Amino acid sequence: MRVNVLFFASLKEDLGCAEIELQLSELASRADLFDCLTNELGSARVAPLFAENVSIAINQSIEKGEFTLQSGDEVAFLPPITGG
Amino acid sequence: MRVNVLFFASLKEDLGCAEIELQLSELASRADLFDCLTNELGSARVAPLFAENVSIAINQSIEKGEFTLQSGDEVAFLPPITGG
Amino acid sequence: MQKEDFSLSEEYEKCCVAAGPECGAVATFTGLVRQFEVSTSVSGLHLEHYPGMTEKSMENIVAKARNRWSLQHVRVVHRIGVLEAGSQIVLVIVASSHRPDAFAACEYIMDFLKTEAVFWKKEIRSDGEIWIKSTSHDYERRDGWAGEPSATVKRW
Amino acid sequence: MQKEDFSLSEEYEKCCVAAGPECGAVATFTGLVRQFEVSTSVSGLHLEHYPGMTEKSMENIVAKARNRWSLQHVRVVHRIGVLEAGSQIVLVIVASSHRPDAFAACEYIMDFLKTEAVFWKKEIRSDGEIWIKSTSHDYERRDGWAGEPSATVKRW
Repeated sequence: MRVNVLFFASLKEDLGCAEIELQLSELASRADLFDCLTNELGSARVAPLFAENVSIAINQSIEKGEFTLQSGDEVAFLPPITGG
Repeated sequence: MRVNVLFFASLKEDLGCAEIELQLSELASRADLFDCLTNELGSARVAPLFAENVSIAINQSIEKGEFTLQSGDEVAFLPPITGG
Repeated sequence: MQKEDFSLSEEYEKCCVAAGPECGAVATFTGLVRQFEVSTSVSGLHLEHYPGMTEKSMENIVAKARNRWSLQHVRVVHRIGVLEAGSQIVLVIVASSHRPDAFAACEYIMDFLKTEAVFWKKEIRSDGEIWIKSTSHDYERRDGWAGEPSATVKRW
Repeated sequence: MQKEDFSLSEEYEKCCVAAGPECGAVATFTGLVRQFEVSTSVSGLHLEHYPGMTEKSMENIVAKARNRWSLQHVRVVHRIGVLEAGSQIVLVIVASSHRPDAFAACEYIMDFLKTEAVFWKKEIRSDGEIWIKSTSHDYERRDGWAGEPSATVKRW
Protein backbone atom coordinates (compact mmCIF):
# COMPACT_ATOMS: atom_id res chain seq x y z
CA MET A 1 0.00 0.00 0.00
CA ARG A 2 1.02 3.62 -0.45
CA VAL A 3 1.37 6.03 2.46
CA ASN A 4 2.23 9.70 2.29
CA VAL A 5 4.79 11.01 4.80
CA LEU A 6 5.21 14.72 5.53
CA PHE A 7 8.10 16.54 7.22
CA PHE A 8 7.74 19.95 8.80
CA ALA A 9 9.92 22.91 9.77
CA SER A 10 13.47 21.96 10.85
CA LEU A 11 12.88 18.31 9.84
CA LYS A 12 11.93 19.40 6.34
CA GLU A 13 15.21 21.31 6.15
CA ASP A 14 17.29 18.53 7.75
CA LEU A 15 15.91 15.88 5.38
CA GLY A 16 15.84 18.21 2.39
CA CYS A 17 12.32 17.19 1.48
CA ALA A 18 8.78 18.06 2.55
CA GLU A 19 7.02 14.89 1.50
CA ILE A 20 7.74 11.32 0.43
CA GLU A 21 5.46 8.54 -0.75
CA LEU A 22 6.31 5.14 0.74
CA GLN A 23 5.40 1.65 -0.41
CA LEU A 24 4.57 -0.31 2.77
CA SER A 25 2.97 -3.64 3.54
CA GLU A 26 -0.58 -3.62 4.95
CA LEU A 27 -0.75 -2.77 8.72
CA ALA A 28 2.85 -1.56 8.77
CA SER A 29 4.02 -0.77 12.31
CA ARG A 30 6.04 2.16 13.70
CA ALA A 31 9.19 0.04 13.25
CA ASP A 32 8.25 -0.82 9.63
CA LEU A 33 7.76 2.88 8.91
CA PHE A 34 11.23 3.76 10.26
CA ASP A 35 12.84 0.85 8.38
CA CYS A 36 11.26 1.90 5.12
CA LEU A 37 12.29 5.56 5.62
CA THR A 38 15.86 4.49 6.38
CA ASN A 39 15.96 2.37 3.21
CA GLU A 40 14.59 5.19 1.08
CA LEU A 41 16.62 8.10 2.51
CA GLY A 42 19.68 6.54 4.14
CA SER A 43 20.45 6.29 7.84
CA ALA A 44 22.35 9.60 8.08
CA ARG A 45 19.52 11.56 6.55
CA VAL A 46 16.74 10.05 8.69
CA ALA A 47 18.67 10.39 11.99
CA PRO A 48 16.78 13.59 13.02
CA LEU A 49 13.47 11.67 12.86
CA PHE A 50 14.61 9.48 15.77
CA ALA A 51 15.01 12.43 18.16
CA GLU A 52 12.97 12.02 21.35
CA ASN A 53 11.15 15.34 20.92
CA VAL A 54 9.88 14.53 17.41
CA SER A 55 6.17 13.67 17.30
CA ILE A 56 4.38 11.51 14.76
CA ALA A 57 0.88 12.41 13.62
CA ILE A 58 -1.31 9.90 11.79
CA ASN A 59 -4.09 11.62 9.89
CA GLN A 60 -3.36 14.79 11.89
CA SER A 61 -3.59 13.15 15.33
CA ILE A 62 -0.50 12.71 17.46
CA GLU A 63 0.28 9.01 18.08
CA LYS A 64 2.56 8.51 21.05
CA GLY A 65 2.55 4.71 21.23
CA GLU A 66 2.44 1.90 18.69
CA PHE A 67 0.27 2.12 15.59
CA THR A 68 -0.53 0.28 12.39
CA LEU A 69 -0.87 2.11 9.12
CA GLN A 70 -3.58 1.70 6.54
CA SER A 71 -3.67 2.56 2.88
CA GLY A 72 -4.06 6.29 2.30
CA ASP A 73 -2.94 7.29 5.79
CA GLU A 74 -1.20 10.64 6.10
CA VAL A 75 1.87 10.37 8.34
CA ALA A 76 3.64 13.52 9.55
CA PHE A 77 6.88 14.07 11.47
CA LEU A 78 6.65 17.16 13.65
CA PRO A 79 9.47 18.87 15.53
CA PRO A 80 8.37 20.44 18.86
CA ILE A 81 5.74 23.06 18.09
CA THR A 82 6.59 26.62 19.05
CA GLY A 83 3.09 27.99 19.01
CA GLY A 84 1.45 31.06 17.57
CA MET B 1 -12.88 84.03 54.41
CA ARG B 2 -14.68 82.49 51.44
CA VAL B 3 -14.51 78.77 50.67
CA ASN B 4 -16.10 77.01 47.73
CA VAL B 5 -17.89 73.70 48.45
CA LEU B 6 -18.77 71.20 45.69
CA PHE B 7 -21.24 68.29 45.77
CA PHE B 8 -21.05 65.39 43.35
CA ALA B 9 -23.32 62.70 41.92
CA SER B 10 -26.04 61.51 44.33
CA LEU B 11 -25.12 64.24 46.86
CA LYS B 12 -25.62 66.92 44.23
CA GLU B 13 -29.08 65.49 43.60
CA ASP B 14 -29.92 65.01 47.29
CA LEU B 15 -28.92 68.58 48.18
CA GLY B 16 -30.32 70.04 44.98
CA CYS B 17 -27.15 72.02 44.33
CA ALA B 18 -23.71 71.43 42.82
CA GLU B 19 -21.81 74.21 44.54
CA ILE B 20 -22.14 76.67 47.41
CA GLU B 21 -19.88 79.49 48.58
CA LEU B 22 -19.50 79.66 52.37
CA GLN B 23 -18.33 82.51 54.58
CA LEU B 24 -16.13 80.88 57.27
CA SER B 25 -13.72 82.14 59.91
CA GLU B 26 -9.98 81.64 59.28
CA LEU B 27 -8.75 78.08 60.02
CA ALA B 28 -12.29 76.71 60.17
CA SER B 29 -12.34 73.07 61.28
CA ARG B 30 -14.31 70.06 59.99
CA ALA B 31 -16.96 70.81 62.66
CA ASP B 32 -17.12 74.51 61.66
CA LEU B 33 -17.66 73.46 58.04
CA PHE B 34 -20.58 71.16 58.94
CA ASP B 35 -22.11 73.84 61.23
CA CYS B 36 -21.95 76.44 58.50
CA LEU B 37 -23.46 74.06 55.90
CA THR B 38 -26.29 73.20 58.31
CA ASN B 39 -27.02 76.90 58.89
CA GLU B 40 -27.03 77.63 55.18
CA LEU B 41 -28.99 74.62 53.91
CA GLY B 42 -30.97 73.32 56.91
CA SER B 43 -30.36 70.12 58.84
CA ALA B 44 -32.70 67.94 56.75
CA ARG B 45 -31.00 68.91 53.51
CA VAL B 46 -27.43 68.37 54.76
CA ALA B 47 -28.17 65.00 56.42
CA PRO B 48 -26.72 62.97 53.46
CA LEU B 49 -23.34 64.71 53.95
CA PHE B 50 -22.99 63.02 57.35
CA ALA B 51 -23.14 59.49 55.91
CA GLU B 52 -20.12 57.39 56.84
CA ASN B 53 -19.24 56.54 53.25
CA VAL B 54 -19.08 60.19 52.13
CA SER B 55 -15.53 61.45 51.60
CA ILE B 56 -14.30 65.03 51.85
CA ALA B 57 -11.62 66.29 49.49
CA ILE B 58 -9.71 69.50 50.19
CA ASN B 59 -8.14 70.87 47.03
CA GLN B 60 -8.75 67.51 45.37
CA SER B 61 -7.09 65.39 48.06
CA ILE B 62 -9.15 63.15 50.30
CA GLU B 63 -8.93 64.22 53.97
CA LYS B 64 -9.97 61.46 56.34
CA GLY B 65 -9.14 63.11 59.67
CA GLU B 66 -9.29 66.66 61.02
CA PHE B 67 -8.37 69.63 58.87
CA THR B 68 -8.33 73.42 58.93
CA LEU B 69 -9.46 75.42 55.95
CA GLN B 70 -7.75 78.38 54.37
CA SER B 71 -9.05 81.12 52.16
CA GLY B 72 -9.61 79.92 48.59
CA ASP B 73 -9.70 76.21 49.48
CA GLU B 74 -11.88 73.99 47.32
CA VAL B 75 -13.88 71.58 49.44
CA ALA B 76 -15.75 68.67 47.81
CA PHE B 77 -18.20 66.12 49.17
CA LEU B 78 -17.89 62.81 47.33
CA PRO B 79 -20.19 59.80 47.52
CA PRO B 80 -18.38 56.44 47.15
CA ILE B 81 -16.73 56.39 43.74
CA THR B 82 -17.92 53.69 41.35
CA GLY B 83 -14.97 53.80 39.01
CA GLY B 84 -14.56 53.89 35.26
CA MET C 1 -11.45 62.37 29.56
CA GLN C 2 -13.84 63.28 26.82
CA LYS C 3 -17.52 63.45 25.91
CA GLU C 4 -16.79 62.27 22.36
CA ASP C 5 -16.50 58.65 21.29
CA PHE C 6 -13.04 57.17 20.70
CA SER C 7 -11.62 54.93 17.99
CA LEU C 8 -9.82 51.75 19.02
CA SER C 9 -8.29 51.65 15.57
CA GLU C 10 -6.77 55.16 15.79
CA GLU C 11 -5.46 54.58 19.30
CA TYR C 12 -3.97 51.23 18.25
CA GLU C 13 -2.17 52.82 15.28
CA LYS C 14 -0.75 55.55 17.52
CA CYS C 15 0.27 52.95 20.06
CA CYS C 16 2.25 50.88 17.53
CA VAL C 17 4.11 53.97 16.32
CA ALA C 18 4.83 55.19 19.86
CA ALA C 19 5.88 51.76 21.15
CA GLY C 20 8.61 51.29 18.53
CA PRO C 21 10.47 48.25 17.23
CA GLU C 22 10.82 46.42 20.55
CA CYS C 23 7.07 46.12 20.91
CA GLY C 24 5.88 42.52 20.64
CA ALA C 25 2.55 42.62 22.43
CA VAL C 26 -0.43 44.98 22.51
CA ALA C 27 -3.32 44.27 24.89
CA THR C 28 -6.48 46.36 24.74
CA PHE C 29 -9.65 46.50 26.75
CA THR C 30 -12.85 48.28 25.75
CA GLY C 31 -15.75 48.68 28.16
CA LEU C 32 -19.24 49.13 26.71
CA VAL C 33 -22.63 50.08 28.15
CA ARG C 34 -24.56 46.82 28.52
CA GLN C 35 -28.21 46.95 27.59
CA PHE C 36 -29.32 44.67 30.40
CA GLU C 37 -28.40 44.41 34.07
CA VAL C 38 -29.81 41.21 35.51
CA SER C 39 -33.45 41.53 34.38
CA THR C 40 -33.59 45.29 33.98
CA SER C 41 -33.30 47.02 30.64
CA VAL C 42 -30.76 49.86 30.63
CA SER C 43 -31.12 52.60 28.04
CA GLY C 44 -28.00 54.47 29.05
CA LEU C 45 -25.40 55.46 31.60
CA HIS C 46 -24.62 58.88 33.04
CA LEU C 47 -20.96 59.25 33.97
CA GLU C 48 -20.02 62.07 36.29
CA HIS C 49 -16.46 63.10 37.16
CA TYR C 50 -14.63 65.72 39.23
CA PRO C 51 -12.57 67.79 36.77
CA GLY C 52 -8.94 67.78 37.86
CA MET C 53 -9.23 65.17 40.59
CA THR C 54 -10.44 62.47 38.18
CA GLU C 55 -7.50 63.09 35.83
CA LYS C 56 -5.08 62.90 38.76
CA SER C 57 -6.59 59.61 39.94
CA MET C 58 -6.18 58.10 36.46
CA GLU C 59 -2.61 59.37 36.01
CA ASN C 60 -1.77 57.83 39.36
CA ILE C 61 -3.09 54.42 38.26
CA VAL C 62 -1.10 54.53 35.01
CA ALA C 63 2.05 55.60 36.88
CA LYS C 64 1.70 52.64 39.25
CA ALA C 65 1.33 50.24 36.29
CA ARG C 66 4.38 51.74 34.53
CA ASN C 67 6.34 51.36 37.71
CA ARG C 68 5.39 47.71 38.11
CA TRP C 69 5.87 46.44 34.55
CA SER C 70 8.09 47.21 31.62
CA LEU C 71 5.75 49.03 29.25
CA GLN C 72 6.42 50.89 26.03
CA HIS C 73 3.12 52.68 25.72
CA VAL C 74 0.00 53.13 27.83
CA ARG C 75 -3.13 55.00 26.82
CA VAL C 76 -6.38 55.34 28.74
CA VAL C 77 -9.40 57.10 27.21
CA HIS C 78 -12.50 57.60 29.32
CA ARG C 79 -15.79 59.09 28.28
CA ILE C 80 -18.07 61.20 30.49
CA GLY C 81 -21.64 62.45 30.25
CA VAL C 82 -24.65 60.49 29.04
CA LEU C 83 -23.82 57.33 27.06
CA GLU C 84 -26.44 55.20 25.31
CA ALA C 85 -26.59 51.42 25.64
CA GLY C 86 -23.99 49.86 23.34
CA SER C 87 -21.67 52.89 23.55
CA GLN C 88 -17.99 52.61 24.31
CA ILE C 89 -17.10 53.90 27.80
CA VAL C 90 -13.44 53.25 28.38
CA LEU C 91 -10.40 52.10 26.44
CA VAL C 92 -7.08 50.88 27.82
CA ILE C 93 -4.19 50.06 25.47
CA VAL C 94 -0.88 48.72 26.72
CA ALA C 95 2.19 47.86 24.63
CA SER C 96 5.13 45.86 25.89
CA SER C 97 7.94 43.69 24.57
CA HIS C 98 6.32 40.65 26.12
CA ARG C 99 2.81 39.25 26.43
CA PRO C 100 2.63 38.73 30.22
CA ASP C 101 3.45 42.38 30.97
CA ALA C 102 0.94 43.71 28.44
CA PHE C 103 -1.90 41.50 29.76
CA ALA C 104 -1.14 42.08 33.43
CA ALA C 105 -0.82 45.86 33.12
CA CYS C 106 -4.01 46.18 31.05
CA GLU C 107 -6.01 44.18 33.58
CA TYR C 108 -4.39 45.99 36.53
CA ILE C 109 -5.30 49.39 35.10
CA MET C 110 -8.93 48.30 34.58
CA ASP C 111 -9.17 46.82 38.09
CA PHE C 112 -7.91 50.08 39.61
CA LEU C 113 -10.03 52.27 37.30
CA LYS C 114 -13.06 50.37 38.62
CA THR C 115 -12.20 51.06 42.26
CA GLU C 116 -9.98 54.15 42.50
CA ALA C 117 -10.74 56.39 39.55
CA VAL C 118 -13.00 59.27 40.57
CA PHE C 119 -16.19 58.55 38.64
CA TRP C 120 -19.82 58.08 39.55
CA LYS C 121 -22.21 56.17 37.33
CA LYS C 122 -25.97 56.38 37.14
CA GLU C 123 -27.94 53.82 35.19
CA ILE C 124 -30.85 55.12 33.19
CA ARG C 125 -33.30 52.22 33.44
CA SER C 126 -36.81 51.56 32.29
CA ASP C 127 -37.85 51.76 35.97
CA GLY C 128 -35.97 54.98 36.80
CA GLU C 129 -32.46 56.27 37.37
CA ILE C 130 -30.17 54.70 39.92
CA TRP C 131 -26.64 55.52 41.13
CA ILE C 132 -24.68 52.30 40.94
CA LYS C 133 -22.34 50.96 43.60
CA SER C 134 -18.98 49.22 43.33
CA THR C 135 -19.27 45.52 43.96
CA SER C 136 -17.19 43.67 46.53
CA HIS C 137 -15.92 41.62 43.60
CA ASP C 138 -14.31 44.77 42.17
CA TYR C 139 -12.46 45.32 45.44
CA GLU C 140 -11.36 41.68 45.62
CA ARG C 141 -9.91 41.97 42.13
CA ARG C 142 -8.02 45.12 43.07
CA ASP C 143 -6.74 43.60 46.30
CA GLY C 144 -5.52 40.56 44.34
CA TRP C 145 -2.72 42.81 43.05
CA ALA C 146 -1.39 43.56 46.55
CA GLY C 147 2.05 42.37 47.57
CA GLU C 148 5.05 41.39 45.54
CA PRO C 149 4.76 39.38 42.32
CA SER C 150 5.48 35.76 43.17
CA ALA C 151 7.48 33.35 41.06
CA THR C 152 4.50 31.12 40.44
CA VAL C 153 1.77 32.05 38.04
CA LYS C 154 -1.57 31.62 39.76
CA ARG C 155 -4.92 31.79 38.00
CA TRP C 156 -8.47 31.68 39.18
CA MET D 1 -5.03 31.26 9.04
CA GLN D 2 -3.90 33.68 6.39
CA LYS D 3 -0.85 35.11 4.68
CA GLU D 4 -2.46 38.57 4.51
CA ASP D 5 -2.33 41.14 7.26
CA PHE D 6 -5.42 41.65 9.43
CA SER D 7 -7.15 44.76 10.72
CA LEU D 8 -7.83 45.02 14.45
CA SER D 9 -10.36 47.72 13.67
CA GLU D 10 -12.40 45.55 11.25
CA GLU D 11 -12.34 42.56 13.58
CA TYR D 12 -13.37 44.75 16.52
CA GLU D 13 -16.34 46.17 14.59
CA LYS D 14 -17.47 42.67 13.61
CA CYS D 15 -17.04 41.53 17.19
CA CYS D 16 -19.26 44.29 18.60
CA VAL D 17 -22.01 43.47 16.09
CA ALA D 18 -21.75 39.72 16.70
CA ALA D 19 -21.60 40.03 20.49
CA GLY D 20 -24.86 41.96 20.73
CA PRO D 21 -26.43 44.13 23.42
CA GLU D 22 -25.29 42.10 26.43
CA CYS D 23 -21.64 42.70 25.61
CA GLY D 24 -19.91 44.88 28.19
CA ALA D 25 -16.26 43.98 27.72
CA VAL D 26 -13.96 43.38 24.75
CA ALA D 27 -10.38 42.29 25.35
CA THR D 28 -7.92 42.05 22.47
CA PHE D 29 -4.36 40.90 22.08
CA THR D 30 -2.10 41.55 19.11
CA GLY D 31 1.28 39.88 18.78
CA LEU D 32 3.92 41.61 16.66
CA VAL D 33 7.33 40.60 15.30
CA ARG D 34 9.90 42.24 17.59
CA GLN D 35 12.94 43.71 15.93
CA PHE D 36 15.33 42.59 18.64
CA GLU D 37 15.76 39.40 20.62
CA VAL D 38 18.17 40.00 23.46
CA SER D 39 21.09 41.50 21.52
CA THR D 40 20.32 40.07 18.10
CA SER D 41 18.61 42.05 15.39
CA VAL D 42 15.69 40.18 13.79
CA SER D 43 14.61 41.18 10.31
CA GLY D 44 11.68 38.78 10.13
CA LEU D 45 9.92 35.63 11.17
CA HIS D 46 8.98 32.61 9.09
CA LEU D 47 5.83 30.90 10.35
CA GLU D 48 5.15 27.37 9.16
CA HIS D 49 1.95 25.44 9.81
CA TYR D 50 0.40 22.05 9.01
CA PRO D 51 -2.72 22.76 6.94
CA GLY D 52 -5.69 21.11 8.60
CA MET D 53 -4.01 20.08 11.81
CA THR D 54 -3.13 23.66 12.76
CA GLU D 55 -6.74 24.80 12.27
CA LYS D 56 -7.96 21.90 14.39
CA SER D 57 -5.51 22.76 17.17
CA MET D 58 -6.73 26.36 17.21
CA GLU D 59 -10.41 25.42 17.13
CA ASN D 60 -9.78 23.13 20.06
CA ILE D 61 -8.23 25.96 22.11
CA VAL D 62 -11.15 28.29 21.36
CA ALA D 63 -13.65 25.54 22.25
CA LYS D 64 -11.94 25.01 25.61
CA ALA D 65 -12.10 28.74 26.35
CA ARG D 66 -15.79 28.94 25.37
CA ASN D 67 -16.48 25.99 27.62
CA ARG D 68 -14.72 27.58 30.58
CA TRP D 69 -16.09 31.15 30.40
CA SER D 70 -19.27 32.83 29.32
CA LEU D 71 -18.26 34.46 26.03
CA GLN D 72 -20.32 36.17 23.36
CA HIS D 73 -17.73 36.23 20.62
CA VAL D 74 -14.24 34.86 20.05
CA ARG D 75 -12.08 35.47 17.02
CA VAL D 76 -8.51 34.32 16.41
CA VAL D 77 -6.60 35.40 13.31
CA HIS D 78 -3.15 33.97 12.69
CA ARG D 79 -0.76 34.82 9.91
CA ILE D 80 1.62 32.38 8.25
CA GLY D 81 4.60 32.72 5.90
CA VAL D 82 7.36 35.28 6.12
CA LEU D 83 6.59 38.31 8.28
CA GLU D 84 8.87 41.33 8.53
CA ALA D 85 9.88 42.89 11.85
CA GLY D 86 7.05 45.09 13.11
CA SER D 87 4.36 43.00 11.37
CA GLN D 88 1.28 41.75 13.13
CA ILE D 89 1.35 37.96 13.73
CA VAL D 90 -1.71 37.05 15.72
CA LEU D 91 -4.92 38.65 16.93
CA VAL D 92 -7.27 37.38 19.63
CA ILE D 93 -10.55 39.19 20.33
CA VAL D 94 -12.91 38.10 23.09
CA ALA D 95 -16.26 39.68 23.98
CA SER D 96 -18.15 38.96 27.17
CA SER D 97 -20.74 40.54 29.43
CA HIS D 98 -18.12 41.03 32.10
CA ARG D 99 -14.52 42.13 32.28
CA PRO D 100 -13.00 39.19 34.18
CA ASP D 101 -14.22 36.63 31.62
CA ALA D 102 -13.00 38.67 28.65
CA PHE D 103 -9.51 39.16 30.12
CA ALA D 104 -9.11 35.60 31.35
CA ALA D 105 -10.27 33.99 28.11
CA CYS D 106 -8.09 36.24 25.94
CA GLU D 107 -4.99 35.43 28.02
CA TYR D 108 -5.89 31.72 28.18
CA ILE D 109 -6.21 31.51 24.40
CA MET D 110 -2.82 33.21 23.93
CA ASP D 111 -1.13 30.95 26.53
CA PHE D 112 -2.45 27.85 24.75
CA LEU D 113 -1.70 29.21 21.26
CA LYS D 114 1.92 29.59 22.42
CA THR D 115 2.18 25.98 23.56
CA GLU D 116 -0.41 23.85 21.75
CA ALA D 117 -1.14 25.47 18.40
CA VAL D 118 0.67 23.66 15.60
CA PHE D 119 3.13 26.29 14.38
CA TRP D 120 6.86 26.45 13.94
CA LYS D 121 8.73 29.74 13.90
CA LYS D 122 12.07 30.55 12.40
CA GLU D 123 13.77 33.84 13.18
CA ILE D 124 15.53 35.52 10.30
CA ARG D 125 18.47 37.17 12.06
CA SER D 126 21.45 39.18 11.03
CA ASP D 127 23.58 36.13 11.98
CA GLY D 128 21.48 33.53 10.17
CA GLU D 129 18.17 31.72 10.46
CA ILE D 130 17.20 29.83 13.57
CA TRP D 131 14.19 27.70 14.49
CA ILE D 132 12.99 28.98 17.83
CA LYS D 133 11.99 26.89 20.82
CA SER D 134 9.16 27.28 23.30
CA THR D 135 10.39 28.60 26.63
CA SER D 136 9.70 26.87 29.92
CA HIS D 137 7.97 30.11 30.92
CA ASP D 138 5.36 29.50 28.19
CA TYR D 139 4.63 26.06 29.65
CA GLU D 140 4.41 27.45 33.19
CA ARG D 141 1.87 29.99 32.04
CA ARG D 142 -0.21 27.31 30.35
CA ASP D 143 -0.01 25.03 33.38
CA GLY D 144 -1.16 27.91 35.59
CA TRP D 145 -4.63 27.37 34.10
CA ALA D 146 -4.85 23.76 35.28
CA GLY D 147 -7.44 22.76 37.85
CA GLU D 148 -10.66 24.39 38.88
CA PRO D 149 -11.00 28.15 39.21
CA SER D 150 -10.62 29.00 42.90
CA ALA D 151 -12.67 31.53 44.81
CA THR D 152 -9.67 33.75 45.47
CA VAL D 153 -8.15 35.92 42.79
CA LYS D 154 -4.41 35.30 42.70
CA ARG D 155 -1.97 37.43 40.74
CA TRP D 156 1.73 37.22 40.16
